[in-house]
Amino acid sequence: MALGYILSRGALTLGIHCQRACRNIAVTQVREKKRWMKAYTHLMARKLKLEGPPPPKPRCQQPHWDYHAEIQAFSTRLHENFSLELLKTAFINPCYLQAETERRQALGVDSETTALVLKDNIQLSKKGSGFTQSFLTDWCRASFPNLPSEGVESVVAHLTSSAVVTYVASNLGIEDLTMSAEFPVPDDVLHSTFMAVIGALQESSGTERAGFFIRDFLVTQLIGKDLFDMWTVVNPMGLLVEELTKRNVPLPEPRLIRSAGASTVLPLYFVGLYSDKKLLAQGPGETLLAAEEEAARVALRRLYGYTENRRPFDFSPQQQHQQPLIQSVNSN
Amino acid sequence: SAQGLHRGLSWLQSCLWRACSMLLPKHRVLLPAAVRAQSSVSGDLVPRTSLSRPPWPEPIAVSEEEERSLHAAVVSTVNQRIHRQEFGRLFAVVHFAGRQWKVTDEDLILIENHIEAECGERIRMEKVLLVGAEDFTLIGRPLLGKELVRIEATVIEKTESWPKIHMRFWKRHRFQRKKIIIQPQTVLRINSIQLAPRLT
Amino acid sequence: MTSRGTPSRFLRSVLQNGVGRYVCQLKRISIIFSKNAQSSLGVREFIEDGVADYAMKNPSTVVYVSPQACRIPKVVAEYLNGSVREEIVTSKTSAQISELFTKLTSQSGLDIIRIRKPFHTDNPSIQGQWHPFTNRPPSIGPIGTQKQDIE
Amino acid sequence: MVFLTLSCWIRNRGPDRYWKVQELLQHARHFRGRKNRCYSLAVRAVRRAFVYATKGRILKKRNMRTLWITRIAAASREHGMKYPALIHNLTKCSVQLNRHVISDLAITEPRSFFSLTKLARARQQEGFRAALGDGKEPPGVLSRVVLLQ
Repeated sequence: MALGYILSRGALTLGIHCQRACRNIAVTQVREKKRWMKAYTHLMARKLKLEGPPPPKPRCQQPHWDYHAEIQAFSTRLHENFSLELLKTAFINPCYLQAETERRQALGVDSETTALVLKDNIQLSKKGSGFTQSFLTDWCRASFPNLPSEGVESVVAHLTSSAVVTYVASNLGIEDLTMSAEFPVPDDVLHSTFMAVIGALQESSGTERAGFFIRDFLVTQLIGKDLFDMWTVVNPMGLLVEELTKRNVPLPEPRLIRSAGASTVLPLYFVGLYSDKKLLAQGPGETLLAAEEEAARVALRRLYGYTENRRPFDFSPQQQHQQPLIQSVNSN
Repeated sequence: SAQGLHRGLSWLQSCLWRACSMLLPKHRVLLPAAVRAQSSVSGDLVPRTSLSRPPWPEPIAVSEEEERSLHAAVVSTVNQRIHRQEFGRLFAVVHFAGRQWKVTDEDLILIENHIEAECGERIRMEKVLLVGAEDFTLIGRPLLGKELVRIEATVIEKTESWPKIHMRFWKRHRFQRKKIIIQPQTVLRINSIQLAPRLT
Repeated sequence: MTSRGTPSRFLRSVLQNGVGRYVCQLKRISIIFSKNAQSSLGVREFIEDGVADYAMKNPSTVVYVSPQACRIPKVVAEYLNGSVREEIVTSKTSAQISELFTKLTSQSGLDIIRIRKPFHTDNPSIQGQWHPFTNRPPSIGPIGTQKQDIE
Repeated sequence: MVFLTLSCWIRNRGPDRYWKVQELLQHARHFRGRKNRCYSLAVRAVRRAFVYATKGRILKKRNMRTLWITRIAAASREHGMKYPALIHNLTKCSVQLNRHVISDLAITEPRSFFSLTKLARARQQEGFRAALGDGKEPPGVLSRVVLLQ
C-alpha cells in the first residue's frame, strides 16, 4: 500500500512538474493554442456581470492627458481666439476649489506652502449667462418680430434649459475639461461651465464673436423644432382670439370643411377657421375639438411667422469668410 | 404652346401656382362645349369609332399672343417675388454623384464615394434640375442656369460604410466565395439655396 | 451581415455640424507602440517623419505618443461625442498609418453601422404633404352628421 | 536554449474551434429555432442569409423603382393623366427628373407635381395638334374614314 502510495505520489509530482515545465515553455517558446482563453473570457464576463461595470473615471485621471494642450486644441477647434488664461479660469468650478482645498488639508500639507492660487468661474458664468439671455432674446425678436414676449421667453428658456445646454456642452468636449468635485459632472455644473466659456469668449474676443458662437452652437438646436414643443399653450383658441382682437380682425369662426369615416373608429375631420369670410387656417383631427385646436395652432403659427416653410435661419459664416467665396465665384 | 415658344431657352420657368389656378376653370368650361359640338355634327353619318375620330379629346387651340402675354405675366410675377424675397423655404433637386437628391436648407445627404474636397470645405452644386417654393416652381430643361440658383454644401464627414458581406454560393458545385465590401462614404450638409431674380 | 441581424441608425451629425461652422470631431489621438518590437516598425517610422506634420496640420487634435512594452501597437482616437475607437496597426507601413490618421480625422465618431436612408431632412415638405383632400375642390353643403355640434 | 523535444511531448489537440464557432453563431443569434445555437444547423442558415442579403441589395434597387412607378402612376391618375403619358411627355420636354424625385414630389410637394403634370399635358396637346395637322387629309391619300363610307 505504502509503496503504491509513494509511487502514485511520485507520478503526481512528476506530472505537475511536467505541466509546470510545459507552461513555462508555452510562455517562452511554444506558440500554443490559447486554450485557457475561453475559460478566462467567461470568467471575466461573469465577473463583470456580478460586479457591474467599474465606476467612470474622469478623463484627466486617465493616461495621456495634457491639460494645457487640450485647452489650446479646444480653442482652435472652435475657430475662436480665447485668451487661454480666461479659458482655464472658466473651467474651474467653485465646487472643485472647495474639494481640492479640503483634500490638501486632509493630506496634512502646510496650507501656506501649497495654497491654491486659482480663481473660480462664478463671475464669468454670470456674465456669460446674462449675455446669452440677452443675445438670444434679441435674436428671437429679430427673427420672429410677431412673436409675443411669452413666446420669446419660452423659446429662450428652452435654449438655455439645462437639457439643451448640457447636451451641447458634452458634445463639444467640455465635460472632459471641466474641473468639478464630482464625476460624472452634474448637469448644473456643466451648465455653468458652458456659460463661463461664453463669458470668457466675450471677454477675450468681443461681443460679436460670442454672438456668433451662440448662434452656431445653441441656436442650431432650434432646427426641426416646433414652436409649441417649446411653448406650452393650453388653450390655443383663446390665444388666437386675443391676438386677433389685438389686430382688429374679426373673430375666427370654426367651420367643418371636410370629414371622412365619421362612423368608423378612425374618423377624420378638417376644421377651417374663417375670419371675415376668409380662410385663416385649417387643421385635421380625430375629433372636432382636436381638429379645432389644431387649426388654431396652425393659425397661430402663421400669425407668428413660425410655420414649417418659413425662411430658414441665416447661419452663413462671418464676413471675413464670406469675402473670398464671392471673389472666387466672380472669377468663375 | 409654352414649349414651342421657349424651345430656344435652356430652361423655362413653368408655373406660378396662382396664375395656373386662375387658368384652370377656363379649360374646364371649354372642354365639354367642344366635345358636345363635335358629337352633334358627326353623330349621324359615320359611326363613332376610333377610326372616325382620333381617340384623344380634341385639343384646345390657344392663340399665340395669349400664350405669350400669359408667359410674360407669370415671369414678371415670379421675378418680383424673388426680388422682394417673398418666398419662404426653398427646395431644390440637384444631380450629384450620379443621383438626384431633393434637398432643402440644413439637410444631410450621404454619398457613396469620397469627393475631392476636404472636410469643412464648402462646395457649390451646379446641376440644379428644379427649384421650388410654396408658390412657384422653376423647372429646368434639363438644368437651371448657374446665375439663377446657387446651392452650397459643406463636406462634414468622410467615412466608410459598414462592412457588407458579398457572398456567392452554388449548390452542389462546391463553390462558395465570401468577400467583405467596405465603401468610402461622404456626408454633405446643404448650407443654403439662393435665388436671383434673373428669370427671362 | 444581413440587414435584419445588424444594428442600424439614421443619418445624423453631431450638434448640427456644418450648419454654422465646421468643427473637427476628433479631439485626441494617442499612439501606443513598443520601442523595439518588430510589429511596431512602421509606427516608429511614422513617428519619425509623419507625426509632427500631422500635429502641425491639425491643431485642433491633441496627439499623444507613448512608448510602452507591448506587442500590438494601437491608435486610440477619441471623438467629441465621447466615443473611442481603437485601431490596431500591427506591422503596418508608415504610409498606411498616415492614411489611417486622415481617415480617423475626417470621421465624426458616430457608430459605423448600417445607415437606413442616405438622406436626412428636418423639413420634409415645403408645400404641405399630400393627403386625400389636397386636390379636391372644397365641398359645398352640409358635411357629416355632427355639424351642429361645432356651431 | 531551445527545448524542441519537450514541446513535442505535448499532445497536439488540433485547433480551438470555439472562436470560429462563436464568430459564426453571432450572425445567427436572431434566427428562430435550434439554428440560433447549434453550429451545424447555423452554418447553412447563415450562408443562406448572406446570399440572400447579397441578392437583396441588387433586388432592392429594382423593387424601389417599381414602387416609385406605382406611386407616380397613382398620383398622376389624380390629375387625369396616365403614367406612360406623363413620363413620355416630360422626357419630350427634356425634363430629366428621375422617378425617385418625381414620386417624392408627388408626396411631399403636391403643387410642384401638379405643375409637372400640367407641363406634360401641354406637351401632349401640342403633340396631338402636330399629329392632326390642320384637320385636312393630306392630298393624294384616301383616308380610311372615306373607305368606310
